[in-house]
Amino acid sequence: METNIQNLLNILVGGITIWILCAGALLCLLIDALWPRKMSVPVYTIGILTLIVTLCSAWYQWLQPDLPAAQDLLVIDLHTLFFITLVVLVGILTILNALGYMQLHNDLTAEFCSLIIFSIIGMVFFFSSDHLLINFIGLETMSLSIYVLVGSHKKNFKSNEAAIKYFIIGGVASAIFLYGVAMFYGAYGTLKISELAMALPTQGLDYLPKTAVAFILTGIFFKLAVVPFHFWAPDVYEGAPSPVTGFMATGVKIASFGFAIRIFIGINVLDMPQIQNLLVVVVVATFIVGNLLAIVQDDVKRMLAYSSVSHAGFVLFGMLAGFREGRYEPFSSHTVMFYLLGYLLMTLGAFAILSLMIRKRSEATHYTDLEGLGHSKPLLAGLFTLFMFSMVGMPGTVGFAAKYSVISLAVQNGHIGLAILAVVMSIVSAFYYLRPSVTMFFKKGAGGCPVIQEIPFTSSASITFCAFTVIYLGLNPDAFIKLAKIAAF
Amino acid sequence: MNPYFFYAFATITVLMVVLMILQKNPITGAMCLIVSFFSLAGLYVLLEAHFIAVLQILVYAGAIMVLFIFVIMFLNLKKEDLKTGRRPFYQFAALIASGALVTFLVVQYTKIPPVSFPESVAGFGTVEAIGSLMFSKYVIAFEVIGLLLLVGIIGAVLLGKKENHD
Amino acid sequence: MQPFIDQIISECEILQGLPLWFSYLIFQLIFCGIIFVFVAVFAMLAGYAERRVAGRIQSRIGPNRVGPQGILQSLADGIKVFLKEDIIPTHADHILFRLAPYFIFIGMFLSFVAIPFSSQWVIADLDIGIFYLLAVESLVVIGIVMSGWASNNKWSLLGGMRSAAQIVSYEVPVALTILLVVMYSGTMSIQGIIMAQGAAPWNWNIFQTPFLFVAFFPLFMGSLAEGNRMPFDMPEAESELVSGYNTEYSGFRFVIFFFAEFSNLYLIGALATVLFFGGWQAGPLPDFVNGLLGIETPLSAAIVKNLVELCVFMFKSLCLVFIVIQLRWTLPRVRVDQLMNICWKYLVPVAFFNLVVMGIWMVVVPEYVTDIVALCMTACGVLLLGYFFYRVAWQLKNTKARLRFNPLS
Amino acid sequence: MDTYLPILIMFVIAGGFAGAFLLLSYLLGPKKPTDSKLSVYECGLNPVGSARERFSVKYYLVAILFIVFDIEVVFMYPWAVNYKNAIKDGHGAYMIAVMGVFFVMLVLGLFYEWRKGAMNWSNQA
Repeated sequence: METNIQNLLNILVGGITIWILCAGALLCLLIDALWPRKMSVPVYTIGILTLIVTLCSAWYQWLQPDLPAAQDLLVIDLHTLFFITLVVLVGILTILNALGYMQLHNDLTAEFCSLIIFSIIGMVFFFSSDHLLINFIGLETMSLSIYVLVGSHKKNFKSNEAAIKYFIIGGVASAIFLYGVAMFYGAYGTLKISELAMALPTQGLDYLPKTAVAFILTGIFFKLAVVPFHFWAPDVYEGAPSPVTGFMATGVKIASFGFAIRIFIGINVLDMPQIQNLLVVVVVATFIVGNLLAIVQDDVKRMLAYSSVSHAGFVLFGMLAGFREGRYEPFSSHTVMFYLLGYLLMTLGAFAILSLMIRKRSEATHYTDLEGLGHSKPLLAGLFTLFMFSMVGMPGTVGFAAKYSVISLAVQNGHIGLAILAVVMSIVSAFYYLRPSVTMFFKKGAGGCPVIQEIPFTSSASITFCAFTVIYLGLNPDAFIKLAKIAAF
Repeated sequence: MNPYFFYAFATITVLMVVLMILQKNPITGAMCLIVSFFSLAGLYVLLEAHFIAVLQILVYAGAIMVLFIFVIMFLNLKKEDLKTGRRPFYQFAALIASGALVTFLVVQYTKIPPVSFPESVAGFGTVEAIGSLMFSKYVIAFEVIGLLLLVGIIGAVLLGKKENHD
Repeated sequence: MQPFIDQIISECEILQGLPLWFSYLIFQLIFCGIIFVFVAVFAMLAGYAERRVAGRIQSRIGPNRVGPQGILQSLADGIKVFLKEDIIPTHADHILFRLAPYFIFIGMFLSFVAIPFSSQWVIADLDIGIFYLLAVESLVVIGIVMSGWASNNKWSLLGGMRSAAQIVSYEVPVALTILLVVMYSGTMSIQGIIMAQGAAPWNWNIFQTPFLFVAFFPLFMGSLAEGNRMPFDMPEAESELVSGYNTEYSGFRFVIFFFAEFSNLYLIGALATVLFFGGWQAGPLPDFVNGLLGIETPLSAAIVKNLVELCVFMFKSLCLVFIVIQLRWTLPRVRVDQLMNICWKYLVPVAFFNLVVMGIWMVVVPEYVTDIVALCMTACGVLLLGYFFYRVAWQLKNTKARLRFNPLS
Repeated sequence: MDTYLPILIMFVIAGGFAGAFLLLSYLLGPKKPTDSKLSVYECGLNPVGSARERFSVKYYLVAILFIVFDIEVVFMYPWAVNYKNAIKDGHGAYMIAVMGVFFVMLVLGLFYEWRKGAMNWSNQA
């Protein structure tokens, strides 16, 4: 029992970032419950403050020379702290976007804020634990919050449809994930990743752990929306409110990759040739399908859905790129981490602008809605183009630095074919990424009011931040790549 | 553990789940699922996990099945709604894929080296044992589940409640 | 059960020749049969008693023709219904319509397996007994919803849905209240909970702390609602829903619903007795009776002991059953929204509050204070009871009514 | 496992008796079905429409909230069982703290639900 109390103290001190998040989310909820529908602004303020404090405490912990050894259920290492920084950043930007969005749509529900924070808590547990049980609970907390967020536009039919679709697909994904976890438990009697890693080589089992890994990966692939588990993405991304779509496209992927890196390195998944082949197939399919289908979309949100599919493929390719001569180098996961940082900034920037598009009290993100935007709001259209350029991988933006580091790693480690495919597909992606910009600047609107009329302060803050960092990181990527290298295993 | 009981319960479980999938009428399918839950509870009893066995009935057969039935009634699918186009190709493909997976898994499971499990420790599977683990080693998991359930409540209220201000 | 069977086997030479598992099986079969018969007889008598009590409360006679004082009335009704035509409406879902009574019947009998009638007479003393009772209740819910849906009748469906919503809602305060008792006793086994109490009223759970006393009411109301008893009998509110979920049932299928309702009556009483009133605890009474009868052999002594405890248990639970019956004819029915409000806005918060205070109480308050509190509370309980009788006597005096003690008149 | 065998026995006995009785009553009772006898009972009138109409969402909400609370309560039982012993060992405060956090979330959920009006049966859909 004494050890219990010691454990508890360890957890309390070590996981301080998480507890701050929890307290903030509960406080938001409490205020909302005490004064329903009246306290939206204070609630959002508290939410943002919570996230900022979390960010500060995470950085404080980062600077501590000896990290408090939290319990094995909750591993607070630099990897965790890096990913906490990423998801909290996503949270802050999303709440800023959401504030603008809700001001325009005249629909300020305070639950939104606490749900965002709850799902960030879920994400943190998802990637910070060494125990598959906690990972799973984190995954579920994250997913459950997002199901609700997706459906939070109750009067919008598409939002309802998206919520149901995402819920069912997510449920299936969780079940598959859990089945993989159960297989591990059945074969080895433990769920701790570190213990599994030790048990794996000794036992005479051949295919069972691989099947288990395949199942767990399938569960994650659903969340990542890589091909062939991508079919839900366009509908759900289109139906969800724009800030939520941005949150899903970045937060869920970052968390899933955080967990994927942990389990990949923890149990040497990539040293299993079958799993490696599986990954290659998935990456190639994702590159091709994601990019080609994005071309034929008529809606910016759907296009960005496919773009996020192809980006997920790119990150997965980054994981694969660290594989060298039959062994995975844990250190090379830093490229993936940096890529995720860049991806986060440009995607959320784009979605911040998308959140402002409103016509007849509903979202208007069809390409025809963009016509003439370059003339009515040239600065905003310019920034949107900047984010799109970054997604293509134009030099001078963070997208270039991220893609460059992944591809160069791949070339170094001899994955030439995949690297060529990645470059080709990046060029293909220019077609669809530049199409909205072309529409904005070179097509006259057919009359009617422009799709963006007012720009709330919060949205402009998040757009400015994203634009600034996209350029800054594009010009000086080295400092942040170094950070990622420190955080990598 | 008595193997005859095990095989009996296991057969019922699998049979009922398969029947559930094949049922046309969703309510009948739900009933099949209930039976399979009960036989699962029987399996847990055979494994000396008494608490889990009762939970299986209390939570699944009791609470979740009531919700299932409510939802089925809520949707209230008419017979004509259920007549979706049969797609023999997909059915065939699904059959092959699931058959292959099952065969594969069965082969894999038989490869697990025979482990001589120790006789269950006194107090194994009791509430006391579960509780003392849950509140010492897995205390975080316990608290996070509290959070998860809170999210569940928020979600239910947010999505299920009709707004009465308009 | 096990020790008792062992004792019988050690006394009985014929059984020693048989394999052990076989005699266990035989005994378990016998005991299950006894319980089955007991429940059946109880349901019949309760049906009769209910009508008699109703008669008395409404100043009429009630059934008194069949057998002495009409005691065989239920049997006659049973035989009559038995010979009725078995009707299944054309538009009903035939499979589910037939299946639903089985669910209810089986669920109801399964809960009796875990009820301890005396220190040794319990068919299955499960270590999670209390949970088992809650779990088995769910079978009945499913049966009710199923019968309501299968009938394809508007009244049935409404009744079934209401019933399910009600049972399901009231399970929360009931479970929370039982949690309090489990906390205090430190076990979930029903025998363990009884063992933690004593024969004397100040050793009963209900008088242990003020919170347990308060907790009794959510439990009692919750189990009334779960048994669809008045004042919570919304599902079969005859003025609105004809007969609720069993409207379409006739013949023996209807008898099954009737059975379930009245055996549930006993479960309500038994559950409250077990949790709050010391169960079968009889203190020195069995030894006293044994001494009185001059019984020496251990087997007979054990039987007498168990019989005495059985009587104590029966007395307590039947008193509660009587109260439940009386409530039905005293209180008006609540509305559906009131029903839900009572559950979620009163019982659940009260149960939560109780839980918190009880948790702190158990840590903070030392043992001797607890004993004093228990004594004081018992005294208060006795005073309250005395005041009740005083009020009754006062009322009788004022209205110049004559109190007739013959309950069968 | 032995303690659970009687449950199975009781299951068989109860099911068997119910079946036997139903069979017996089927054999003994008259069988004269007529159309109106087999039609749905609707207070003597001819039944109007089907009974299986769509149901109000409030039943669904009650069921889902019940599930959540049921699971929370279930999680509290292992705590309750260990609580007394923990106090004896002098860890009452630890147990209270651990449950306190869980409990705060539970109560917050209940409070939230209450304030949002999810418990008002009458003025919902």
